[in-house]
Amino acid sequence: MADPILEVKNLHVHFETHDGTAEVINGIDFAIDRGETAALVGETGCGKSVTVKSIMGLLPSATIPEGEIRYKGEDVLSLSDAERHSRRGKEMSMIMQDPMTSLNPVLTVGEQMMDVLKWQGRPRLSLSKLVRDALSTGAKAEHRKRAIEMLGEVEISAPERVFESYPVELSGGMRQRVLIAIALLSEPDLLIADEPGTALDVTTEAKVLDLLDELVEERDTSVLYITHDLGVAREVSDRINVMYAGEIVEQAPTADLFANPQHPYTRGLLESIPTLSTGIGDGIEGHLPDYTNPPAGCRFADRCPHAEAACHEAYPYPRQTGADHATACHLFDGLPARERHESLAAERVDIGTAPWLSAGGDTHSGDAPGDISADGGTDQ
Amino acid sequence: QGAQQTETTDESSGSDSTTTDQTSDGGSGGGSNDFHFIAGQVFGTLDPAEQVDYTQGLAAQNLYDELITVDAETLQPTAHIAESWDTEDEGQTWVFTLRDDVTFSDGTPLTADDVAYSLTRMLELQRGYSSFWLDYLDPSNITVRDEQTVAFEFNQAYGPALATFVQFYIVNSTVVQENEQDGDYGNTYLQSNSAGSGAYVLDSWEQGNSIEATAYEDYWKGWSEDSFDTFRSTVITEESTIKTTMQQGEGDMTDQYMGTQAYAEMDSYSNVRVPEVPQLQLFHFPLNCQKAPTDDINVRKAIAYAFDYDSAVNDIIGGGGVAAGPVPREMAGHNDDLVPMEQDLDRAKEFLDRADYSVEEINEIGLEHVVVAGTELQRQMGLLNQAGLNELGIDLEINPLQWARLTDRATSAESTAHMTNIFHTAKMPSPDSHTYLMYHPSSFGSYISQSWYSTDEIAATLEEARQTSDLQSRLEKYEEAQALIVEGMPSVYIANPPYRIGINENVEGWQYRGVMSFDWDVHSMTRSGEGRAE
Amino acid sequence: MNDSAYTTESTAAAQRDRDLDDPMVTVENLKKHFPLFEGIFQKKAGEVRAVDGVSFSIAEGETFGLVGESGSGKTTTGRSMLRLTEPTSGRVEIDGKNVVDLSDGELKRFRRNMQIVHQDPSSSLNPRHRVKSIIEAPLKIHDYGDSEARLERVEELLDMVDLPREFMYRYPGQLSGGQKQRVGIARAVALNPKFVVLDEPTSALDVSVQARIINILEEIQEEFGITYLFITHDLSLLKNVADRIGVMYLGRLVEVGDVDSVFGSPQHPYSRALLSAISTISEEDELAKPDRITLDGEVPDPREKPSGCAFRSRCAHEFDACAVEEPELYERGPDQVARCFLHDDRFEEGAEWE
Amino acid sequence: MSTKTSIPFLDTESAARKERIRQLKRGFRTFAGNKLSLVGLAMILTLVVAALLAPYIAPFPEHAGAGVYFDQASEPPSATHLMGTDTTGRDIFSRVLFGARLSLLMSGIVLSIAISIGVTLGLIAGYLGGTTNTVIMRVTDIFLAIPPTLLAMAVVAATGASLFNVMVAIAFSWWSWYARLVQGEVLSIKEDEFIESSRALGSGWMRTTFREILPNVVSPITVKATLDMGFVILVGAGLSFLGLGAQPPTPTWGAMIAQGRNYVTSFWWIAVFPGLAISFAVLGFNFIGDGLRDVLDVEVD
Amino acid sequence: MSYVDYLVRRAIHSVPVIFGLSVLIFLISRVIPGDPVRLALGPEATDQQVAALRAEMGLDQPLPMQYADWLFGVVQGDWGMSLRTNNNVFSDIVARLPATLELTVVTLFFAVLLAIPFGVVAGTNKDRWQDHLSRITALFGVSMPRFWVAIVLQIVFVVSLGLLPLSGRLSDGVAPPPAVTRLYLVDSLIAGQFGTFLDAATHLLLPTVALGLATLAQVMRLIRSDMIDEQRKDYVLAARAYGLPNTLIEYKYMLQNAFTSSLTVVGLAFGFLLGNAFLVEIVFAWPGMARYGVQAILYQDFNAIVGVTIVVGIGFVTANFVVDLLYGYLDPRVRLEEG
Ligand SMILES: Nc1ncnc2c1ncn2[C@@H]1O[C@H](COP(=O)(O)OP(=O)(O)OP(=O)(O)O)[C@@H](O)[C@H]1O
Ligand SMILES: Nc1ncnc2c1ncn2[C@@H]1O[C@H](COP(=O)(O)OP(=O)(O)OP(=O)(O)O)[C@@H](O)[C@H]1O
Ligand SMILES: [Mg+2]
Ligand SMILES: [Mg+2]
Repeated sequence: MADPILEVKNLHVHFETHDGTAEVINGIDFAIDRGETAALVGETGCGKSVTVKSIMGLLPSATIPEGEIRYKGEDVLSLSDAERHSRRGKEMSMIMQDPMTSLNPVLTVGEQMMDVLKWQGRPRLSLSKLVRDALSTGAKAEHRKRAIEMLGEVEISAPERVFESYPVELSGGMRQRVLIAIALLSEPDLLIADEPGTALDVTTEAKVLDLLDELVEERDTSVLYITHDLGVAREVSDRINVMYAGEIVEQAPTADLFANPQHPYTRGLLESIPTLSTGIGDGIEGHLPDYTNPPAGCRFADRCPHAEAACHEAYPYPRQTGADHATACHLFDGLPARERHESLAAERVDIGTAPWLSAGGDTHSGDAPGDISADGGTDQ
Repeated sequence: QGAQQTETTDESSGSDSTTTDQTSDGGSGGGSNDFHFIAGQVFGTLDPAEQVDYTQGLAAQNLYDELITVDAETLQPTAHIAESWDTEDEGQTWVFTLRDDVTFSDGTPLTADDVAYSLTRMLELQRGYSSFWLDYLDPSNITVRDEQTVAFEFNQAYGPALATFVQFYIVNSTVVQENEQDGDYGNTYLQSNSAGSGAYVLDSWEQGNSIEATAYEDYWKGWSEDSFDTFRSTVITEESTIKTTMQQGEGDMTDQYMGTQAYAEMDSYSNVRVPEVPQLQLFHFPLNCQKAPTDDINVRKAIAYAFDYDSAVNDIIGGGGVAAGPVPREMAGHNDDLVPMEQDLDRAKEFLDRADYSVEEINEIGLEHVVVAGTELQRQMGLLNQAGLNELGIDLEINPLQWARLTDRATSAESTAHMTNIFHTAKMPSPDSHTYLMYHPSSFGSYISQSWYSTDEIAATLEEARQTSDLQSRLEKYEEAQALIVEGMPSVYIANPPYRIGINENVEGWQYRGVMSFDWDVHSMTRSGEGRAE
Repeated sequence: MNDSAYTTESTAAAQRDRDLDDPMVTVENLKKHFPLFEGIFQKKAGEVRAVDGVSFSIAEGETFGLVGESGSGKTTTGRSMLRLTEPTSGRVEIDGKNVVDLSDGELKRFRRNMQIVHQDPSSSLNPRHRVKSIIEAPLKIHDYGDSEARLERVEELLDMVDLPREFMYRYPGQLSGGQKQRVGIARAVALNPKFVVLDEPTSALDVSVQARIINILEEIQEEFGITYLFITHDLSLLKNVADRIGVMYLGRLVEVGDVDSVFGSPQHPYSRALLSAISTISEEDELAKPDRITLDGEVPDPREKPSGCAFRSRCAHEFDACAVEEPELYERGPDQVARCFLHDDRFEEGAEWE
Repeated sequence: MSTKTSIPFLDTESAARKERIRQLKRGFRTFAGNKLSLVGLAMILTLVVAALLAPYIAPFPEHAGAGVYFDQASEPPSATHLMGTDTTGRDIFSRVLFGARLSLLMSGIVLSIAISIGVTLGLIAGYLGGTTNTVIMRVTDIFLAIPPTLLAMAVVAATGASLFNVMVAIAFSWWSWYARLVQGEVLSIKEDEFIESSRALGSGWMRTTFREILPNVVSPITVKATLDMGFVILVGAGLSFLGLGAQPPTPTWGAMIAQGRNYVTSFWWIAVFPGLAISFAVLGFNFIGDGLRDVLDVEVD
Repeated sequence: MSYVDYLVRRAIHSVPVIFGLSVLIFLISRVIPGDPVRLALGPEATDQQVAALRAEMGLDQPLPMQYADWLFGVVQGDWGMSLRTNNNVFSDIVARLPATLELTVVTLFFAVLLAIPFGVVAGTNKDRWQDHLSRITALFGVSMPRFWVAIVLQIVFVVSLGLLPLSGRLSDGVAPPPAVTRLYLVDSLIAGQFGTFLDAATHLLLPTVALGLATLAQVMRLIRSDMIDEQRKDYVLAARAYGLPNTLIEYKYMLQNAFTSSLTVVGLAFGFLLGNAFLVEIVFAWPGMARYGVQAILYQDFNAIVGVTIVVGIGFVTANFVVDLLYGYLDPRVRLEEG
């Protein structure tokens, strides 16, 4: 298989809160190949941002009791602060979730872009550099040119004016594009985009998506795209990871996922999307579990229409349910359970047809629901 | 800040005597033999016609010359600019003969015209100590008889006249007249210039901060080798800073108005000595005799007997003696038949039983003791009084007031407190200020007369005394008055506190001179050793 | 006040016929211009015409959807209707009362009939109040019963929006976005209002939560016959919830019509562009929506509205007439109007449209 | 699908009570999670208990009243006099204990008055804006510029010298700081959507300012008030220095320091212990303040 | 409305503030009991003398008349005579203001300059030892009476260590630099007298610390808590994600945001210090205006009280104005939103 640029293995992230330890991320595995666009989808609060912030090393208040994050084969969790620092920006960069707050309100867009060009990857301020920068107008002009160019590239119509503007002077959509431009300035190998479309209306969001597409094409950048809109994920990604309550419950190539959604949560999510033709579903009843006191078994069990006794007791390790498809659900354990699920699913689900109903046992091996928590899920 | 309120209340007294004229040559030698005085309060004015407090006196004393001065030994008036004097018309007219060797700092000689002008100026400006003469002398009755002779014709025989002239400083009439503005008698000019015949000439005055002056080489008393070339005074009001300044060897002398403990502490520094001498000062609580319940003599006596005089003198003031009547014991004219009071709670209770007011009634009315806010000694005196009266079952309310408020309340009997802490120093060497100013009805309304107490007999005796020109018989009248006053117990006479200042070990020639600021006559002092002791 | 005034009116209302002849809400030529001030003495120096002559009506129990680009004046329309900002001119009739004419006191009392649910559930709830006092607030303000009756009502409302009752003692900060929005809804319907403005009530939520909220809203509507103005820019959503929709562009309605008609055949170039940008999850939808139309050109400054048609700077069909005068609303079906010269018989360019 | 799924909990009454208790515990845990706030609480409790029990625990309770004891004046700290004696021989430890009463009471009263006035005016100015705001804030500016001492003297002149009047006077110059603080906060808070929500429900400006905005400015007020607890004690010291504070022999920490400052070089204990008492109280209040702020804040996160 | 207009309007608004302040202070100074005339003339003054001076000063007139007279004078630079010093209050203040101004400005500078790193370190290390240490130190700074700190500093640095001068603005025998601004630090530099500059600076050191400790502590606490708030902001995470150096993020990105709210306090502190420097001025024998003001209060020197308070008031107003100006500089949102 292609060599992955990023591999996350059995990652756990905990927060100390006033109600106790919140086990927000509970052993996730996924990987992104070079040049691939992966999507991470899931309900608000399921831990998407926490996941990517731990990848970036931007969660000072979190503890990572277990797990590995390998960037280009190197375990970044074992690196020193300075070393991690040097990987940020140039190697991996991120578009923060909220464009309204992710720009410093008191500095002009230009100033912030120039800082990135000047200081990126440097562990500390050096006086000599400060002085040199102040003296050399040439470098400054060059940086400026580059920044304005980048603003133009993200389709900002008056890049010079925006360069001189403060964030408050820009509309949400413009700010979002500025964030993208800054992230692109460093030409990272891995770009993490945390819901870059939320602040935009449909027409503008569509443009941003096009832009990211181009980028992947041109620079062979790998992108991790976070959204809670499966429709968007479908448009941008090669591969989708569905997350629920800090666990990845299903992962598959995009087309496969839509053609063949397996996990009851994934199916619930798909059902909830308002569509033009089939109307809006019921949504998924219930709420995310309390992270400080998560259920012992499947975290989705309380909301799952198919839950059985076993679901409340045992942790559902992801298992291979197709060639390149993994699902963390007990319903895929043994045949009797599956049959039960089939009958239930037949009643409820009206998006596509469950794969195991559509003839042939070719989608999975049937007898060995592999535990892929170690490496199986991504090792294809 | 508070420490300064007392100072305003303090004037000094004096008595006649002769000072040794240090007529040696010298003057300002080379180098920098600098005298540094630390003043605890701001200098308000440099015009000698306006001076009333000690800093102003300090400036006048060193920049100008007074007509009559005080003898350091006898504390009596003695010759200074006036070489000799005489009275005519049975003490109504005073004639002074001046020295002929006195020159102002611009070199012009001091003449009778200057003296006449200076006194006229005082009477016209009506500031400072002008009240000494205002009621008795009209400017038109000042006559210059010749270059060296001047005569003042008072409205009546005026016994204390000689003593009052220690507070009369002479200005250079030519220079001042040249600098008059809108009939201000040169008042504005003299705020930033000196025009006197004194030992020092003003260099600069940074108001509120410092004064600097340089020796006048041709000063008529001459100079010694170790005299000070320059004289400087800096305002430092915080006690601890003053102490540290002295300890660091950066100051030569302090004033006398710090807390008792500060002097004890300075005395312990190796480079500072703290001389202690008796002074002409009374510390007492005037009792308001026109306000219930202190309008009852028995209540007043009870209060007086309840007070712990020993503690006041020994523990709080830390020296001096218990007062015997209103006039300080060291002052000529003090009635020696009067004996100091002592605490006697039994007698106090007796008097209280005899009083028209019961303890309950007194507490109902509420006995108020005003102390000057901010100073330790004043506060402790209040506490001591409170503790004594507490034994009688009387609750005393101690009310710390700012000086300004205190003087304001003293203007009427109704507003005057039942008792008030008062330091009263004679401002001239005569018992007049401790009798007439306290117990003659014409003096009522001042902070000095807060007893609001007089009788026809007392008033008559005091008036007679003023008109008596013979010193001895005049003093007898005053003694008579003292006896009459004490009968009415209008005050709790507490103490005659000693005089203390801090001096650098290397300063010599300091003498107590009885009247305020005279002790800081820098010309009479010299430096021994190399610079200040550290 | 008597409790009975508040007791849930029978579900008979569910039986209403959506009758536009006797609408619950009528908006006539509503305008809201925000003045721009300048100078030391705050001289007026122009204005933003956020809402510039909007008219529509909503039948009782109906949901009217409002879509449009961000900044087109959707929120301002909703807020002016409720007089949360004073409309510059126009008429807003709700349940037979012209809201614009109400005095302050009357308005305060009338507010129990009209409510709003804001876009951002976090910022529209006071972070320092417990859920109970948030939901109780309208009851208190409008003197609903005693504290016991209010508590009962709060519990009822929590049940209605499907929140556990013990959530009463939580603070908004302790709730998820979906839960917060439910609290917002419970508060809005606490007094059985006749009309509720839903200003992007789900745009901050994810789809699964959104679906739940929409269901709750629909149920409440069904039960109490509430009339909704639903503001959103999610067209797929609107397709599912609205009975009729209006498309706004720069302070004006450019197309109004029955939801199926508008989605089936959008009659304004801007509506069409909007529909084309919908992201889909099924091939079926992909085929149903128009081909992607990318909008180029400058978005005009609302302070200096261009002459003629406001959309012309970005319109692929622009022709001479567009710059001269503003098109009116042209009838395009039994219940569909669009503001575009392409439908004017005077110009032959209209042919281009089909 | 039915939404009428009443949660099948045992009974809602007890569930609600449990939730309430859970919230309380949560608040306490947050508070206690900050070790310093517990320390602060302990410190202030100690002070309050000491103040209340002063007559019983002070070794020389009579030293807080009329009386002088020159035979034991200015003694350094010893077993009998834990903090030494002052220049009139009174036991400083006893006086510090008694001093806690008036000092704490004074801060409490002054700040209550100042906060009530300042917060009310600040809220009104900030919320109503326009001319009201301009007038209130300019008046605030005027009061900011007047020295508290001067105002105290004027109030005492007009109303008579009593400790209460002096407190009122200090409060009168103190409110302006709160008015400014609150007004600034209100300006930003009133733009928040929940304020508009409240208006949409039909609440008037009184309800909106006091019920909706006020709870949101509590935390900066708390921080400032805890800092001010100490400042007020010190201003009180300055006033007793001018004879405007509590009358002797009543002990207050401020007056005790003011008295002792001339003896720092000789009898350091006279000023140091009351000074430490002030520092102790200020520290305690501030630690509590920090803890409270965390408790108040946590609900917002 | 542009930001400039806003500032102009602010400036215009300060006129009624100063006016109101003067009325109020004037009233207060007249209401305070005590007879300044008697005080000025001394205890021996006769009623006649008192009446004369009273009339001369216009104190026998009704209050509004007195105020009108005073205001009329003030406009012409005549602030009335000080009863204490017999000088025009204006010239008294002019003589003393530079000393106080120098002290206050340097103090503020010192306080803010130190508060920044302390606040940043404490805020970015919340609940760690750095935070506790700087918080406790700061709180001690706040809780200690200023004059007390001053005396202790003197004992330690002057008496025990002998490192620094005790009091005053310059050492004995060091002449003040030629007066230009009357701020010795500035004047000595203008004149190129570096010795004098050093001497003035060492004299400033202790008073500055004594005066500034409380302000330092307050500002530090504010910066700390604002830094804590800022730390949660997304733009900080974003800046980290771009790989910017931490120091740059802390001191450029976060601080500029965090400092704006401290700015109000710094502005108020300036006015506050101006009026409340007296205890420190007294201990260090600093020839400043605050000391003069307290003297004026004690001696009920009407004109001086009014004069000093008004200067302090102008200080407040100016400081607030400068704060607004800086606000706009530090935070463009203010500049842009005022419109
Ligand atoms: N610093 C923190 N301390 C405690 N809990 C945290 C912290 N940061 C995040 N969480 C919790 O982790 C969970 C996941 O949050 P996260 O921001 O990753 O969600 P998300 O999937 O990105 O949601 P959204 O779609 O709203 O962005 C949330 O429940 C949140 O409360
Ligand atoms: N208080 C105000 N003062 C001045 N202009 C305003 C004000 N409120 C809104 N506007 C302007 O009115 C126009 C319409 O704003 P509105 O909030 O109604 O848009 P919207 O359609 O709801 O947009 P969005 O989809 O982003 O919520 C915008 O140009 C906006 O800048
Ligand atoms: Mg997120
Ligand atoms: Mg909107």
